[in-house]
Amino acid sequence: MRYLPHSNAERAEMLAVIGAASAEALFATVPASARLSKPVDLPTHSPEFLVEAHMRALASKNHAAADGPFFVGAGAYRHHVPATVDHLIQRSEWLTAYTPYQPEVSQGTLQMLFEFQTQVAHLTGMEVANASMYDGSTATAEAVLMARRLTRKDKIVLSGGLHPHYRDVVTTYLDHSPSLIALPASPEGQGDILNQIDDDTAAIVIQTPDFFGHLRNVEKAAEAAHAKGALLIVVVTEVVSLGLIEAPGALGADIVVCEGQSIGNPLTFGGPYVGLMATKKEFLRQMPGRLCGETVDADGNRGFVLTLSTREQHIRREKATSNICTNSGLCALAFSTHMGLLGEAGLTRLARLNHSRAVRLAKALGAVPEVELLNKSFFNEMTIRLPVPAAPVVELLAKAGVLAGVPVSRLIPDDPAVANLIVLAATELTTDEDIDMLGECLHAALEDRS
Amino acid sequence: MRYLPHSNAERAEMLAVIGAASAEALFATVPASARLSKPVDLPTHSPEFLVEAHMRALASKNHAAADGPFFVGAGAYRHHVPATVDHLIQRSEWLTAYTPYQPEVSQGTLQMLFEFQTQVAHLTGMEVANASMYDGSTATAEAVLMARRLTRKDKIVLSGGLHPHYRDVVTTYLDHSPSLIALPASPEGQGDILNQIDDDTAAIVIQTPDFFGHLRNVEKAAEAAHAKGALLIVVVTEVVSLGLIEAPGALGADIVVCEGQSIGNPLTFGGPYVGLMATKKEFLRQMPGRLCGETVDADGNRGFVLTLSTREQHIRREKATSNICTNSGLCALAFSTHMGLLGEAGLTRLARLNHSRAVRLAKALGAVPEVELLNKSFFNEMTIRLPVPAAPVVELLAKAGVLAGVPVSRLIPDDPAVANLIVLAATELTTDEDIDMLGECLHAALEDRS
Amino acid sequence: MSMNNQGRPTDTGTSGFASTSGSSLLPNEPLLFEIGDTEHSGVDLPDVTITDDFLGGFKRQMPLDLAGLTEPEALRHYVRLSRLNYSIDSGMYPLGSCTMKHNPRLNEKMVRLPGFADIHPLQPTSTVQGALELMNELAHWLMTLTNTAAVALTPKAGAHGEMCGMMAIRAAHAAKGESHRNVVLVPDSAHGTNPATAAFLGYTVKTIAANAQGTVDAAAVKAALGPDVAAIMLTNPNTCGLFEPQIIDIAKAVHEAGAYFYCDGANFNAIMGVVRPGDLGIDAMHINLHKTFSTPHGGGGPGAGPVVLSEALAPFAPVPFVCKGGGPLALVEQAEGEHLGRITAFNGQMGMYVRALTYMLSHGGDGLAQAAKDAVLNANYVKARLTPVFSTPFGEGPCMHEALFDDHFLEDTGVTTLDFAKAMIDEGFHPMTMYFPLVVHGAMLIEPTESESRQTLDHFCDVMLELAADAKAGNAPRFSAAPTRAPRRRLDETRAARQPKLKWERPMDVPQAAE
Amino acid sequence: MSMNNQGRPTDTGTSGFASTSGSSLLPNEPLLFEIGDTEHSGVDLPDVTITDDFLGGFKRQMPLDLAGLTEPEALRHYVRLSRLNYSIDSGMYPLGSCTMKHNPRLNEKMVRLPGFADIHPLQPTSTVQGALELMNELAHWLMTLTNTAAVALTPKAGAHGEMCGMMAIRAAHAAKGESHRNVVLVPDSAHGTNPATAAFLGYTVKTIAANAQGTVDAAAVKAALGPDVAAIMLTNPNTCGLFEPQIIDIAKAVHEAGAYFYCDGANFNAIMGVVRPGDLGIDAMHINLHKTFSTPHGGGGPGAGPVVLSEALAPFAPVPFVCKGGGPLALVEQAEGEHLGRITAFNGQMGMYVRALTYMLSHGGDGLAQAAKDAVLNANYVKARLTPVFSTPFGEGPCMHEALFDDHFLEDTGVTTLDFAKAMIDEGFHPMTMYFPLVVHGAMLIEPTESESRQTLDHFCDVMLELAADAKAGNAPRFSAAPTRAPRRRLDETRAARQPKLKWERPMDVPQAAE
Ligand SMILES: Cc1ncc(COP(=O)(O)O)c(C=O)c1O
Ligand SMILES: Cc1ncc(COP(=O)(O)O)c(C=O)c1O
Repeated sequence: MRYLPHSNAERAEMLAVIGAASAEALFATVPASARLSKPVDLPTHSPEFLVEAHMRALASKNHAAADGPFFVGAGAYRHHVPATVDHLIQRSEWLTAYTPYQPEVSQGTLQMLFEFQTQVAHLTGMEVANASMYDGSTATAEAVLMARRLTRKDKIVLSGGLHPHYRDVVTTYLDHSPSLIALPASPEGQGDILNQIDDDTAAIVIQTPDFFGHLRNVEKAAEAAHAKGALLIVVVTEVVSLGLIEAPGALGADIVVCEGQSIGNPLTFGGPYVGLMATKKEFLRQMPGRLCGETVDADGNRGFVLTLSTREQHIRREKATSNICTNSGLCALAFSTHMGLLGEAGLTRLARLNHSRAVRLAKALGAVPEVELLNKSFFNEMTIRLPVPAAPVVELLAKAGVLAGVPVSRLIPDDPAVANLIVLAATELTTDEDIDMLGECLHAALEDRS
Repeated sequence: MRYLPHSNAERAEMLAVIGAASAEALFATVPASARLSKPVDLPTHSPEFLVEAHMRALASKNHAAADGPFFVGAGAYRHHVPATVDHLIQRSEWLTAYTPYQPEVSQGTLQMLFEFQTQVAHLTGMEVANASMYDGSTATAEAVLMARRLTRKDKIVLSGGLHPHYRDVVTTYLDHSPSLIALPASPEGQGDILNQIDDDTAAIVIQTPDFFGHLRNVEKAAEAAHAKGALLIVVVTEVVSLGLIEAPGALGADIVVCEGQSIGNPLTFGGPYVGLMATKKEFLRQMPGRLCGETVDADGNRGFVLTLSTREQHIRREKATSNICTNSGLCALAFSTHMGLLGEAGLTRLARLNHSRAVRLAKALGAVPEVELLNKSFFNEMTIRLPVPAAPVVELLAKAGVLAGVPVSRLIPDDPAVANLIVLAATELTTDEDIDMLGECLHAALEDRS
Repeated sequence: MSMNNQGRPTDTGTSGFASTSGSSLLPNEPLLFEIGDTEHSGVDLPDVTITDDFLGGFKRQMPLDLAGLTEPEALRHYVRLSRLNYSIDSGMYPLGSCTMKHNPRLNEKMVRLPGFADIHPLQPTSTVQGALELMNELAHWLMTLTNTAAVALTPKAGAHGEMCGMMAIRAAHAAKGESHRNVVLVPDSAHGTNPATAAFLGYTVKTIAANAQGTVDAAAVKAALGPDVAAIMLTNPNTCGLFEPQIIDIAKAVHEAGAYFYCDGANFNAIMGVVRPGDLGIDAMHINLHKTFSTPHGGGGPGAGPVVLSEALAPFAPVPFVCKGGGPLALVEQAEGEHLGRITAFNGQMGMYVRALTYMLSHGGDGLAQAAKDAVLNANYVKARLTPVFSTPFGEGPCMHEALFDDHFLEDTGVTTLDFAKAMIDEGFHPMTMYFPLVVHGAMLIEPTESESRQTLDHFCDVMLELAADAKAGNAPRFSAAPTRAPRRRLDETRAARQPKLKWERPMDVPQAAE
Repeated sequence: MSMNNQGRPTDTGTSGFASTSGSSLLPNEPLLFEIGDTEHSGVDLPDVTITDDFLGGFKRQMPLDLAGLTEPEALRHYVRLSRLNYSIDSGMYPLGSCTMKHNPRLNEKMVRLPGFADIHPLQPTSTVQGALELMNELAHWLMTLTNTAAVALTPKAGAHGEMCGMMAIRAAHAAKGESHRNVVLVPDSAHGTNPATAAFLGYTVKTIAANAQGTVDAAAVKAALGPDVAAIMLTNPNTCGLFEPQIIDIAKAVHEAGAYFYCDGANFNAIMGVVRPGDLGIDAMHINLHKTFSTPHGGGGPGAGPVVLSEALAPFAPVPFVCKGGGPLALVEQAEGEHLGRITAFNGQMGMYVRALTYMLSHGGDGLAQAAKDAVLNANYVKARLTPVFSTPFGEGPCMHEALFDDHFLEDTGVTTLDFAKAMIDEGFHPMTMYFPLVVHGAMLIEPTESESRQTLDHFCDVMLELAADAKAGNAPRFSAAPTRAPRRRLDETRAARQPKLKWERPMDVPQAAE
């Protein structure tokens, strides 16, 4: 087997050095009844080219985003990842290093994390950021728990604009706690979250741009929350928006969590992605996840280490702020290299380009008879209402090779208020032809009905 | 422009340091009449994703070998390249290094070349090998010139089994010299090269497996050549064959040249490939190309350097053995890493597998009515004769998605003796289904005719 | 070095960042923010003009202040930085509990096929049948290797898998009206994530002490079990590198007490294809695809921690999961029945599924079993070669896939486990895991994995023995000074924690250059 | 270290190959043949049995004796080896005449598209229309940038391009019945490939001396021209980094004398988009795609050296070439008419065509011109900063894309150009080209390319000035000892040449271990 360095002769020699009669002898401590008496019922080893053929066959059964017009967003976005980014993250020294527990031979990873933390802090407008979380949804749940620890209060209110998956994850993390108030979906950008804040409230969670694409008023939410001693958690699932939309940190957010996938990371059916988490300095010690800090070495040279680990499971065990260990290191690298390539100038241009593509999309959708655009504001994503249930229409268009967005009913089933809605996104990769084709297909599908 | 580090402000600052009034001032030595007064008439710079879209559109207009049954060989072969090989050659330190003229910071490239030379020597059964040539065809021409220098004789005889492109290249290199005898194509493996050798003969060139797939008798050729003081040059275009077929060095070859593409290098429409050249120690100083040798450093540690450069153009100028400078470094690395992965055990298995696929192919072709298999011997390639001109049949099959091999008339036009011939290859990637499909299509095509 | 207002050095003084650590090939790289600025960019994009019509008045006012580099500068920055890292590809990385095995590049190639990399989690399922098939196939391999009834693929890492499994246990108790069970038993040798997970879910952690052999006595477990106990979290093979010999009895006792058996499967590499955890009586176990199934560690992640579940827990698996009926494969995305809900957005770590399945298919069942045996062989070889010079806390008998030593052999040498680890760096090796498990004094946990050749193991053992001899010979300064040949000497961790500097700050003490 | 009969070390003595050069991250790597053997393999393949029926009695008897490594071992071997290399991606690589510019990774990605990588040169042309279109597009860019009538794409590198261009000239003379012309004029500053190429084709080389300004006088050329002269081979910008000011006059004189003007275009990077060589009167010029158009140097190749041709030479272009009629594109593969035949099998360096075109499209015509200007700016910046500390053989006026110095400034310091270069290595920089061109004593030819930022250039200049000051301060030992911080100290080149050891030999003096 190509991955196993030993020949049988070497195995025998090594057993002799060990003084073991056989390989099986090394498993002597395993109860005999637990040892398999025959090989597992699985295929045997296979040449690389046959494995590749198998995987290619599976891959070819999927419709890749590049195969046709593509408007699917709703928390994961198709952006162009520069070739340099994907090249860099495959370098052995990034790809096959462990968590930088031995800083003297891990300065590459550590300095990158320090740079990543700086980027995230600047992007969100916050004072400190950690070295990544699994993704935006779990980061949101962790932020909620962090807010509870910080305020020593229980009640959490989730905006009706929060991504339904995020809402579900928080719900699961909080074990359906009665002190969790998840407001009903607000596809028109409406919402009464401010009325829900009371003195028991630990935090409110709002998303902007929200699940339906609307830009939400962070400042007002912050004021209302702070007035009651609650924290404001702001969720951003499309991190490119921060190149054009005000930083939550500038508007009073206490914790900002983002899904960072849009920068540097391909769609890959939902993961791995990278959760960003940033907060105020004063909240640092309740923050979950790894932190990288600057220091000096014995010769006085600048260097970096993982720090403040007394928040973490490997030091504090059951008293840790979270159980997170492995995070999203390589996705953070992809994020950081892509952001390092963009810089302020590039991110700004990218955000503007996304928005202008979305404006083009909005106009085209507005021109389709019987289609109602729900958004007055948006970044690169918007919601439309059809005169009929949306899911079958999306399916119909998929058959025609057009991936028209996400029918809201897929995430919020059994709610007539959203059954006719589709959430659609445009990015820099969306062409005029894509948009025109969507408009035509949508038009045709709705006409066919009648 | 993303590849250019300077901002305009930086350019201005730098000009100030230089003391130049403008960028144009630096071109003052260019005659004014020669300076372009307006931009060249070419498209302007483009975002990465648009360049990528353009290139993908071009690529999609080609039928890739993996898109259907594939039997094209004739000097370039479709083998599986392990993912590790392609990963390694993209590492910055291999990809973006120059020729190792500063050995202290080039030991990676140098040691690899030393290993490569060893592999080539062992594979061919020769005493020494160089650090690569452009490809097999130009290496053949260089070998011919080398033989002339060594023997101080002129006459060169090329076997009728030599790849027609190789024959053409030698002819061009020798400027159609009358002392070059290129024997007519020998699709049946016949040939009278031994009768052509006389006292004026510098070298004879034979290929095995030859262009038509036949295995040729190297030993007899060596004896005949040596009897007249001529050298034997053996050409191998399918280097995998050396895992199963006797090494030319064991049979008396004086110079062996190979096309090394089969190991480690994809087809890429014909290049870049890698020429291998090996010879006897006594002929070393007339060998073209770079050589890497072992030595020690000032601390006595083993190290490697480019050596015997007094053969080369940068030292000897018009007295050099060749004008070659840039060679096929990275393709040699691909070859060496793939060969390092294979080892003797792997290469032997690979060669056997290729042969067994070819046997399967030969049987299937033999079963197609009206198709005549010309080979009694072969490694992984063979020639068939159709009852009709081959080229239109190959074109017809291509339309059906089957790339059925190379019609010999494409390389040797206007020769009725070869007009009906197709050269076909099988490799480890050729499946039974591919072969059966070929047989059926061929059968159908020939039937349709009647 | 003075900076302009972008923090970009403007002077021409010798900045000295070319090299460090005594070698011209290991650079001293400035920070992105010291070489980039807000105007440079390595991405060309059309500069479109937009109106504020749809921005709701929320246009960004705060400066982004993100440094950019042109492409050649960026490429070099990250390549140079990377060279300061040790990695599996550059040498043996014997971190115990981390399974730093070979990461095949075929995996990387496969995950980049557009049919995997360029598909959206919310595309119509009719357009991603290949992806669902792949998830199904991966699930089949994991269930077959563990002999379990179900697998939840979506956990993002081992700790997330622990959370998922323990949530399933919590849900199962709730379904039985046993929600009062609020204690989880955890051996003191457990990885930190185990107690952290239990506490994260609101459980009280009750610690079980290991016995003198480094394993857990069934008797100790029995003594701790009671009507308040929801589960035990036991690692097997355990963090001392030992197979828990009484595990079957423990499972039985746990079940008899009405509790569930959560098994930490981080060490599954030792037994895959040889022992099926389901046969031992476990109820839930996470598998770190980034350990056992070769998905790369990536400097700290991402990973994937699928959890296999027994019949008893299967109904509580989280959504989404693939459902195989007669026709096309379906993806169940909404929690119905007893399913515990959703633990992450979307479908989990597809990128890791592709890599892990590629790895499994390459090995086959036979290869996986051989890999486990070789992992165990290698650990025992290291143990045999280093014993008795190195002291073994739990005797000289065979271990599983990792060899555990304590610092007894360093007594009176003035050399600590930390010092010893740093001296290994000078010899070109990444240190083993140190000071874990906590139950062993100055622990040195060595996991060579199956990927190391005998030759490398011999070289490693030679170095270890030479170092031990040197320590015993009184050469403590070599150790306390180490490392001297790495890109950095020892770093001041206290200072980092006392005066946290967690992001780059524009140097304020430096006068701004006029522009 | 003893070896078994595969040369694989078998003992357990400290082999000491983990590290070298004072750093634990720069390994000392054994040879493939010292760690691999003929039984290990990193490739799994079915072990089929075959008969000898079709082998004609030629089955291999000679042992292959090829060492194999399993995949993890191989990956590590080559990664470790690579770390001993300097590269563009790790630092400034100011090799004059080599144009070590940024190699975009987009190029690498594009060339790996199956539609380019997985197509065969002899597939029916109907199945490779995209490839032919690409060749056509590349040809269009090259002809437009040079204002020439044709381009031969197939030359495999610069020297091969020289050969191709000179063959076209030879053919053109032959067509005119002027085959007696057997002399080629070559300036003494020319690259070695120029005289070597001329001689390779059987021409006698007549050397033209450079003038005191480092350029060629039209008068000197005129004096050398005559009825026996077939061509001049002139580099422009020349190898001293200067634009030949009299080039138009030279071209005129050459043509008047019935000869052709071959231009060595290795330095085209200085003028692309700014000057079209066709406007200067050249007849043939090769373009190193691996210099000007960013295809990677790969440690010595492969490259590509397309040759643009004037109207006069176009009919003599080699086959194959793409022919654009009304319908599908055709590939002319057989020499007809005056075409000079074939200079390589197949269609040339398609892999380089893809990369070069990708690069051109990224830059656009505007970007290429800017790149040329920046390359010239950078060289002049270095020249300005280093002058007058460094001595300039041809005055302090502006140069093109490379700055040339001589070793005059090192007089009486005991430091040679070689020493100086080696000291640069210790400071983390790859040396410039040394001792070329030959016309300058102790030449130092510095080509920064457009890819270097001002910051890097400043750092480089600071280091150069510091070294010069140190040399002048009498610190010769620092230079003669250098490098001390590279993976190797200076290597004994004499020994390598005197006792050539060009391949690994099984150590014979070591007793074979019993097996
Ligand atoms: C024994 C053990 N359990 C659990 C974990 C946690 O896994 P992860 O880092 O994937 O969250 C680890 C990882 O180091 C481990 O070693
Ligand atoms: C001026 C000049 N001419 C010709 C060449 C030869 O080019 P190649 O190495 O591509 O054959 C070079 C390469 O170094 C060169 O610098």
